Amino acid sequence: MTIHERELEVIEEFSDLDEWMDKYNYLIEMGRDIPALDTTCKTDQYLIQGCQSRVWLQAEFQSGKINYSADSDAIITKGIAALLIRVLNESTPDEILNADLEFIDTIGLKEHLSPTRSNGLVSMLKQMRYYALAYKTKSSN
Amino acid sequence: MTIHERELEVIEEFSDLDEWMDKYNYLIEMGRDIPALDTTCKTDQYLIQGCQSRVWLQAEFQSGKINYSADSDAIITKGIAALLIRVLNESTPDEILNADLEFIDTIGLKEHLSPTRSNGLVSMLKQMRYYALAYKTKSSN
Amino acid sequence: MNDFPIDTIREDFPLLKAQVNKTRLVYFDNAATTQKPVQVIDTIDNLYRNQNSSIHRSVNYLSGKMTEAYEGARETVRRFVHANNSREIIFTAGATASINLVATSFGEAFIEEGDEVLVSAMEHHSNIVPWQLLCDRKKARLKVLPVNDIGELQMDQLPILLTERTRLIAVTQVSNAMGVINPVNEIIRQAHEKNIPVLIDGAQSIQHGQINVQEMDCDFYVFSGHKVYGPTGIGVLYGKEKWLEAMPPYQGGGDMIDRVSFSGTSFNVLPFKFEAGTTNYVGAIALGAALEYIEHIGLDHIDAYEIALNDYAGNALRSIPGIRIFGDSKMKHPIFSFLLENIHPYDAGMVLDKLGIAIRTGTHCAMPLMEHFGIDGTIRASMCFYNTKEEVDRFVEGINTVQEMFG
Amino acid sequence: MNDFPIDTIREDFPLLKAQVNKTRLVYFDNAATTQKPVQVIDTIDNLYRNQNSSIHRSVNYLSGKMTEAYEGARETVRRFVHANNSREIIFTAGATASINLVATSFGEAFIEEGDEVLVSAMEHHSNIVPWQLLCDRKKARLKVLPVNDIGELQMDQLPILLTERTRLIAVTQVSNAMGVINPVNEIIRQAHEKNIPVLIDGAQSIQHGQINVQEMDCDFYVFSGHKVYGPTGIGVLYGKEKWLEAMPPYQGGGDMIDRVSFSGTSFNVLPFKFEAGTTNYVGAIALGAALEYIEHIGLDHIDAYEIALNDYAGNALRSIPGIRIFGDSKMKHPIFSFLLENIHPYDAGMVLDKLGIAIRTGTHCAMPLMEHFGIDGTIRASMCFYNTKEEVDRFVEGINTVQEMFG
Ligand SMILES: Cc1ncc(COP(=O)(O)O)c(C=O)c1O
Ligand SMILES: Cc1ncc(COP(=O)(O)O)c(C=O)c1O
Repeated sequence: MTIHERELEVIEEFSDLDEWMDKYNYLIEMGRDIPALDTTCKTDQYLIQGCQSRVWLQAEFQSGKINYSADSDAIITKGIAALLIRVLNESTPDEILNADLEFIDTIGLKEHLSPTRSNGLVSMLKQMRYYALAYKTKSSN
Repeated sequence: MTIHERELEVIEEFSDLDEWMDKYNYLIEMGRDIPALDTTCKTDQYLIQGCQSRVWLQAEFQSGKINYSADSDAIITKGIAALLIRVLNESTPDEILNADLEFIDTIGLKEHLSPTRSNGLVSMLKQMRYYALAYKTKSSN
Repeated sequence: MNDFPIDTIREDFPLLKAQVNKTRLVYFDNAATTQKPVQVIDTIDNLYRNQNSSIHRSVNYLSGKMTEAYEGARETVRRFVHANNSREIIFTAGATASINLVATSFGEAFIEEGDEVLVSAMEHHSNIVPWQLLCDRKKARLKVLPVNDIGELQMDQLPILLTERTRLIAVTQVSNAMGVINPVNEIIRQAHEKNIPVLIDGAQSIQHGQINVQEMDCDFYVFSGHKVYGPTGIGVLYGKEKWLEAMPPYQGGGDMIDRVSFSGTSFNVLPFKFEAGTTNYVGAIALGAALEYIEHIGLDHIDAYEIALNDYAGNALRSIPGIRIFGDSKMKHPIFSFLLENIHPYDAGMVLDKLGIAIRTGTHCAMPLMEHFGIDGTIRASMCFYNTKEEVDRFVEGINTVQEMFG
Repeated sequence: MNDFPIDTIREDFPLLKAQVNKTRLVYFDNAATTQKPVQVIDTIDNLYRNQNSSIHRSVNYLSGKMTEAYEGARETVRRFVHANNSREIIFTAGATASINLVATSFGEAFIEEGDEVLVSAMEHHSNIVPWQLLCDRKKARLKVLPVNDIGELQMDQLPILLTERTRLIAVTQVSNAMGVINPVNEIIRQAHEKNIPVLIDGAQSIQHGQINVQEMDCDFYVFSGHKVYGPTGIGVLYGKEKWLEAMPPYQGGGDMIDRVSFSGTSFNVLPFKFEAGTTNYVGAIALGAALEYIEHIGLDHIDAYEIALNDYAGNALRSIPGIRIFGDSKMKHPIFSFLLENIHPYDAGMVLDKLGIAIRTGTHCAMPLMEHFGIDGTIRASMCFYNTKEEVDRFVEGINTVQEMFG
């Protein structure tokens, strides 16, 4: 599946969730489902600035593809991270850098995470793109 | 004439002046009528703080009575000083300290000199009372 | 609690009718900022529509009116805090600006290398960082009065911490993070025995009852307008005249001078010496209107109502399973900081927000206090006299929902 | 001048309809403070009624909205002054506060004993006294660029005054006392050749046309909200990022920190590093509304209209017998400072006030400039784009009356 196809999948799943409560519950489940980061990885090096809860994000590069893993002490934040990871994982740096990620607007994630909070979302995305850029530069050297 | 009688006189004179223009012209004339202070007296010692134009005030004490003289570089201010002098001159310190000077409100002097300006009026009066107090203390020693 | 005209009062605050996420807002973030009664909002509106003119220096009619209103507001503040005279009332941009003024100006005059400034462990960052910056500049030492397990000052440590090098104590009257009320009278008494002046951070006490700076005998008292139902951008520094006279000016500019020339400048008298530039005169007058508004309701009534609300909310919260309340002291205002077992405050805050309940999560600008408790932050609900038992009930229900969602 | 929709514009400013002493007010004190359009007044009203909540730190919906609006206002300011990025835009309490921030913080980092700061002889006290206080603290020297007979800077003196000890030039773009426009581009060019940064006091330029800090290449630019049709208690400091990064924090408090602990505190990134405590967020958003309002009218239109008004008023005034105009330069905005032969400005001001004409008399916070001209003060009439030729006519009539009364 491409990033775009996974986006469509997420949009599809969210379309059934009318109430904010359902959306939150969905995020909570997503957050519970992804594996916790090893405590040794929860270091300042992986900490993302600009979130109201602590978020750690890691990325691995194998066979030309990136795999992210993330954790947060707040479960909704972790759910958001999980969602981003689900859409972006197993992609090449270029695919990640070129993705427009319209699903974020479509499913109303930003709107449901009021501005100060969506900063966290924005910071996570930014960090994910940084990783992609770093690996792209690295692999083209 | 007592202070009170002179107040009534001033009130009487003002009662003919309906327009602010007439009142101002009256003050301008009063200002022109009193003798200018000698330049040697226009020193910081006699300068009154808190007026928007410079006002110098002097007082002499003779035979138990106070005589003020004043000058200002603004003619309306000088007129106000002249009015106060006219009412208060030739009085004992006690008479001055006990005067309630209702004429100021009655003729609408304060109202016609908006608040920042009436500060000048207030400062002049304060300084006149200071003199009276000083001479009273002196003469009772 | 029953004779308090709460319905009429709530009518005065337009924002209390706001809808968030299709439900009526419950505004429990009053320690951050308070809502404004129409009396304040209309004052601002009216000033800009009918009276706006720069104060103090103009000859014109409007300017005179505005000056009168501004100086009238100063007198209102003086009366409200019971200062001796209005020269002791300085308008600033807020509590933070007031504290910085004292830290810089008092610091300049009275703090030397090796001297000590004492703050408490529960201070707001605004009552810590200015002193840290001062101590850095002057090579002075910042000392800390610790708090105990329930968030009260460890008063037995005070006599030990007051040394002959202590030059100032800066302490809050009420903790913004927990609502705990400090025994400031006792602190001031002990300090004055050793001739040490005391600055009281009144940012969280001004809105909850009578303030009498003369009885308290504090040397400085600061607060923000926006936390006492007034506008943003305005605050107050009360200082005893003897200190303010002895302190050098803080900021330079228009209005704070007597004469300016390149060969030397002399400064204006109090309070103007500390009010450089065009002041926030509209803000000051609107703050005056806010204080008059709560005087009109009655400070004693407000206090009584808030005590009842504090008891009610405290009991309700304490009965929630898995809750841990910080600063559960007997002496407090209705500000509650707590954690729910296994639930991150941020998760709780997001859900409560969706339920229309505005609270705050995080460190509440009191990181050292959080460090003391060994935590990252709390959920804080802060109430005032326009809040109701019904709102507390909705809040408790909200917490139940949170617990169900994350349980 | 004729296609400018002056009638519609005047409708936007409620105060222009005020009556003073039973006549329609002529407001010619715009250099002191400007009037506010309903767009600004309503913004404030709406924020307090429907949206008020503390910014940046809360999780709740209103707070998020308010934060967005506040940061949106910062972006509006950035666009308006054409700054490179919004980290370079700091909200302060006003121009005076902005200058004091730079004097203290830049001064702390970059001014040492024996260094020099250059200001001009026509500066407002707010752009003199902070530098005097700094120079006193640091044993540095304040040098003065003189003005000529018609109130223009003596630019030929500039190269002589710029020495290797000059660390900063602080100069106004437009004289508040005379309206004279200074050749700031040329000053900045010469300064930068010698690597000297320049602070531009924009308190009197921001309201009169396009400002482009990048083209101008100034290092700092300051202004006040209340002089550009915005509210009191808010101002702006623009600073090049490289300077702001290198400068230590000014005031300490909430929001300007990253982490606070008693063992050491780290500071927040720009612009927050310089915004301690709860900012005047309502003021900032209303300032944004003011800037949007004049953008909407069109800065070029405003400029063209004001040039025409300046010409009209200049001609009318120059034809008055016995008038002496100070700063009668060709490069100026419609601010007029003058004296009438044998008439004290204060007397003139009092009579003009009674005629419903609000002007200012005195030194206009520019005593050194008055000293230069050897006078005590002037009568100042300062106009802006909502003033009209008819008002100028009434003003000239008023001066005739004054001359008759005191002639
Ligand atoms: C040129 C100039 N600089 C600085 C200021 C100070 O502005 P504010 O008083 O709003 O801080 C003014 C206004 O009074 C001014 O005209
Ligand atoms: C106890 C305390 N002190 C100081 C402050 C700072 O007030 P402001 O941010 O209004 O300057 C606050 C509010 O945030 C506070 O709660």
